[in-house]
Amino acid sequence: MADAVVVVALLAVAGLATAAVANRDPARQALVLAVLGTALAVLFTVLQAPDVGLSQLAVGSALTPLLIMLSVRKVRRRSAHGKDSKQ
Amino acid sequence: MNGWILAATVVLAVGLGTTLWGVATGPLGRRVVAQNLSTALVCPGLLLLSQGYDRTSYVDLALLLALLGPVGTLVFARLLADELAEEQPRAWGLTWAAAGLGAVVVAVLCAVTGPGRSMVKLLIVGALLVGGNLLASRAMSGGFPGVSRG
Amino acid sequence: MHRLLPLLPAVPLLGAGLLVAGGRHLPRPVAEAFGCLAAATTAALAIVLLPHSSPALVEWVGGWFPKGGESVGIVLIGDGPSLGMAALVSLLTLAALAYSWHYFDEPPRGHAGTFPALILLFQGGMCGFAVAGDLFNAFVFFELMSAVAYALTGYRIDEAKAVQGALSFALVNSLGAYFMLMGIALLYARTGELAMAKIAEGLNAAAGHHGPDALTLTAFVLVLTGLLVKSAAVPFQFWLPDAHAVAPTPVCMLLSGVMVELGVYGVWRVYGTVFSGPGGLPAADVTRTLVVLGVLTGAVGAVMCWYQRHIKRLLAFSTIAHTGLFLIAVGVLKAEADDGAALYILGHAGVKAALFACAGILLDRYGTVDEFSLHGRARHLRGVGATFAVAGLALAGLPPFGTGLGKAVSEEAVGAPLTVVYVAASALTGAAVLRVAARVFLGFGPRPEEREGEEREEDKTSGADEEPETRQRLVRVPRTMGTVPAVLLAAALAVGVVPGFAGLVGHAVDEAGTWGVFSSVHWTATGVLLDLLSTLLAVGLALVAVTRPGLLSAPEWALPLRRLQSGHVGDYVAWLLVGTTLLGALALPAVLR
Amino acid sequence: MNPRARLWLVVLGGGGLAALLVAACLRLPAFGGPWHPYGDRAVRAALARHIANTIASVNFDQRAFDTMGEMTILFAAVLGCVVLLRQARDEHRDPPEPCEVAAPVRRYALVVLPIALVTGLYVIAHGQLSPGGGFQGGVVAATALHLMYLGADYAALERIRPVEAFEIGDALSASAYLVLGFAGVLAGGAFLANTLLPYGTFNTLSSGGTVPLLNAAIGMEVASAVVVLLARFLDQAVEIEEGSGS
Amino acid sequence: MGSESAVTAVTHVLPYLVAAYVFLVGCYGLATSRNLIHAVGCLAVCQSATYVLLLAVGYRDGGTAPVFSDIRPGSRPVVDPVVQALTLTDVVVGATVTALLLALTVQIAKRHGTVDPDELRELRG
Repeated sequence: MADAVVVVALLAVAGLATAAVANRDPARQALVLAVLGTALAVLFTVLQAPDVGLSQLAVGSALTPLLIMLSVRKVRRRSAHGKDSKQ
Repeated sequence: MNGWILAATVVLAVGLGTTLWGVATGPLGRRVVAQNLSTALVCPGLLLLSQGYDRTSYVDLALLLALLGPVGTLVFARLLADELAEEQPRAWGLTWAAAGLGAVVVAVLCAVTGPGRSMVKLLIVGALLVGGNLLASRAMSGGFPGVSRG
Repeated sequence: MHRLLPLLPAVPLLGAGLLVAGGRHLPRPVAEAFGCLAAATTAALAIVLLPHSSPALVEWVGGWFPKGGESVGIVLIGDGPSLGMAALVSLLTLAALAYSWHYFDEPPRGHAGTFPALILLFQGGMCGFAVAGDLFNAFVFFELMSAVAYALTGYRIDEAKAVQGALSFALVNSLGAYFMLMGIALLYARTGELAMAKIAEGLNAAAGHHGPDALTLTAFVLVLTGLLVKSAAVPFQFWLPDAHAVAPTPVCMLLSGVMVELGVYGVWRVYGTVFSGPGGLPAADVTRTLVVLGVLTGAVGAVMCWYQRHIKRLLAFSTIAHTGLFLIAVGVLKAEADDGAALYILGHAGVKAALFACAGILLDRYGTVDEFSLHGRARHLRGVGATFAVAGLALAGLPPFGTGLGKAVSEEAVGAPLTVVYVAASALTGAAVLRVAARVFLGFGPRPEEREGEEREEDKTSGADEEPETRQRLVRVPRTMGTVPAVLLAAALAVGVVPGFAGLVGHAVDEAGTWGVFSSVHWTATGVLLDLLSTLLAVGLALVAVTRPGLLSAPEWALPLRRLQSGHVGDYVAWLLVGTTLLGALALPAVLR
Repeated sequence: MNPRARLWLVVLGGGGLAALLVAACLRLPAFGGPWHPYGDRAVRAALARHIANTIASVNFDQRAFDTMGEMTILFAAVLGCVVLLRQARDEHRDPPEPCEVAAPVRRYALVVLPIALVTGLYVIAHGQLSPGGGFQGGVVAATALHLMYLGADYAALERIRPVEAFEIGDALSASAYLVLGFAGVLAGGAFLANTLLPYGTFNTLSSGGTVPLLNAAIGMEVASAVVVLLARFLDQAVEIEEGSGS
Repeated sequence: MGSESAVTAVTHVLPYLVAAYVFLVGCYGLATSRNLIHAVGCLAVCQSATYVLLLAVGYRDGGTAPVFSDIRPGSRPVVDPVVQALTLTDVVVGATVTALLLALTVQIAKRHGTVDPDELRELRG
């Protein structure tokens, strides 16, 4: 029964990983990845690895989404720019 | 297994379950709301776990999440401002409910720990969590009005 | 002496750190000289340590020497092969830095130290991987050399092909590294250790009399996948031509000359140390796996190499073909074959780096590396042409080059049927290079015609419109750029001729190997004859191809093979998965017994 | 290859890999088992050196060489991003327009920025005592600075963040880690040997010999590296424009 | 075999199976991706499988973190610290590699005008 919380975290990670792959739009995927990062941090906590949980929170909840969203923005701005110049 | 872990399990199951469903489906606005809620729901879960495992040092995790979770949401609100401006996502009922959950958990834990350094830390976590959560909701529904580029 | 082992990676890394910290205010020659100094210091260190490597140097970083046979630290192994690889890496790094001296266009402006710093980081990663005796530590340095290699490959961001090639390279290799990490995690779960020798003990203890089980097999397959992706074995090879054809020339010299070979070295090291005991994989199954992959790699690389007209791409495919030959030699699990592979790798590094250096000169002089459009244009580059042609002959195995010696020794060890692969692959790749030499530097034969009719997708990789890597097109070849390939070629020659060198290499490899056999390595009559045969075949093929282009043009059956090289990263990942399954299937009999 | 053929390959290869992985999982020791020889030795070694957080001891003492490699990967990746995201020949910089931010968001950012910065430093400083350390704290501190971008605009961020200084800081702190390693050799011991300083009192900030120093070097390295990394991406996303000007 | 032992058997391998599943899902997404940024995200998913596997391997029933700032050494069983250090390294490596890959993707978008691998029509043959 002590494992119930581990099972919950594991299932959440599995579900979020599936969602991260299934959402093909990068902005939406970034949102899922942010939540996946949080879920992984929970999993690491229940596996008694708070150090790893902390770094996963630091990297996963703000840094990686920011990097992905900045790339998305650059790519989109480019294509929008390209369309403008064609018109 | 003790009551704290049981409570944490329930909070985390509900929290991660709903945010998984919310972040994976539906329009963009709803997904951002779900991302914001994930912070608000998981953070109390982490606090409860820390109490359940009887490890005060685990509170740092909740502190970091309460600090960085809203920052993550602000990133999305900022960089998706154009899309969100059309949707104006609002879920004040849910937001207040989550904030309330955070407040209750922090209050209960404070009562259990009693005055001291740990209590101060808990209060900081609580303030950051509730404040950040409400603020991030505000930012989503139009916190960055004039972002074209920059 | 063992205290100095960790410095092999640490010196270049510190050099890179200081170069970045101070490079902003340094004039370019100073920054480059500092980079060369750091690389040369490391090379000197490796060479100084080499004579002391018998018995192998063992260092526990941080002074965590084992107590009661157990340690919590990281172990480094300084035996002949590991120090030899570190020395090779360092010398080739020095050559690459010398080649890029002053002329190579090194953006970003005002950061004179950036390019040498990246090269030094690359060197540090490779040296660290070479001396690693701990599986996770090997993974860390593996990742370091990969990460630097991605950045270096995409260095010329103005070029569409460069960034695409770099991304394919990065995605496939990162995935490969994660396969390896999964394998390491499985091994840790089984044995509770990370040092390679301790893992082997753990596997033996766990297996008892039953031999390996599914977990050992899976761990073997996963770790091997990571290493074989790096060494570009079929079907993991797709990233290599894409990356090597677009990377800056000095980087190509390192990628083709040593990085890919480090993958083969890793296979040798990991199998020999971790999986060769009774708890590991039986020899027959490993031989089957590696030889099948090696033969496939040699064949695919050689055939694809023949049909290229983009010179750097052609060289990249020849690297694949030769990696296949190295894999076969490592795969037959014989002391003598290991010696052959070691000599072959040494000779090949010099020859292949020299070839890339010559191709780079063509690129900087004419702004193209297309064999067709360069026809006869480089007649007056006599020195470069001579180097290129001799390197082509050496690639085919001309005695007394180190490649020829390595090939001869390997052929003798692997046995008659596999010798055919050696002769065919080296003849075909050598012929392709000689064909290019004859056309480009001598203007032999009719000018090759563009294909009639519709333009094929494959023609987009002709190499016709590439940007030179120097700030402006070279009018004459700078002395550094011309000398480096000649020196490299001379070094490859020295591997074969210097008396006693081959014997030393063979002894060092045998001592580090697990077979407990010492074989004598020398030229034999059969070996020389086989080498001459493949050289003659190469010359003949090249002559026919130049004078009668129609006779040896790409037949229809070769087209599907070329189409597989699709440039699509999804395909490459799919092949990676298939390759893992193939490895599993080939090694499966190990657990069915 | 068409998508269909690729999917078949993925199914074939993925099926094989799945079979291998599942077969291996079934042979693994049961989850939660009591047998962790290396882990138990590591705990004993950490306590012998008066380090309360065993993970910090493994990272900065027992397996400090891994951490050196890892830090170098970060350093190399940042250098790589500086190279890859440089301003290309056909691009120019276009200062972004100032951006309006709702007042509560601005206030929140300005209040949280110092808190996050202090938290980052706290997490770094307590690395060898409680969960956390140079990596985690460094990322937090670096992220904190970027609240300036969220709370105000890019120009405000650029004022508090001289990228050049951070680039040099990144290189210097990476070098500092390596120099600490060399110090061990120069003192006649092993590379990265933790024998130069006294181990101090258990569970205090100065315990653990060189561990706090290595931890601090990593913290500074990570913080600078993340700042430089984000600066390059922000430059691309916000400032660098294609064409020769419009 | 009672249902209780079946449950135990499942929890004994579930974490490993979840790691394997996450790894496979990530590989699938990487192979079939139509957007390079999405592909980089899928690679991150693959990597999180390695974290899960490593930490699952190091877990000990009833154990707690080997961090002795708030508990007395030896008072409680602790989990394996080594895998945690390895995972920590892995997390940092993952984040940096992601950054490098995204930098390359940004440049691809500039030079090719697309991030759809199906439309990148160079480097064939």
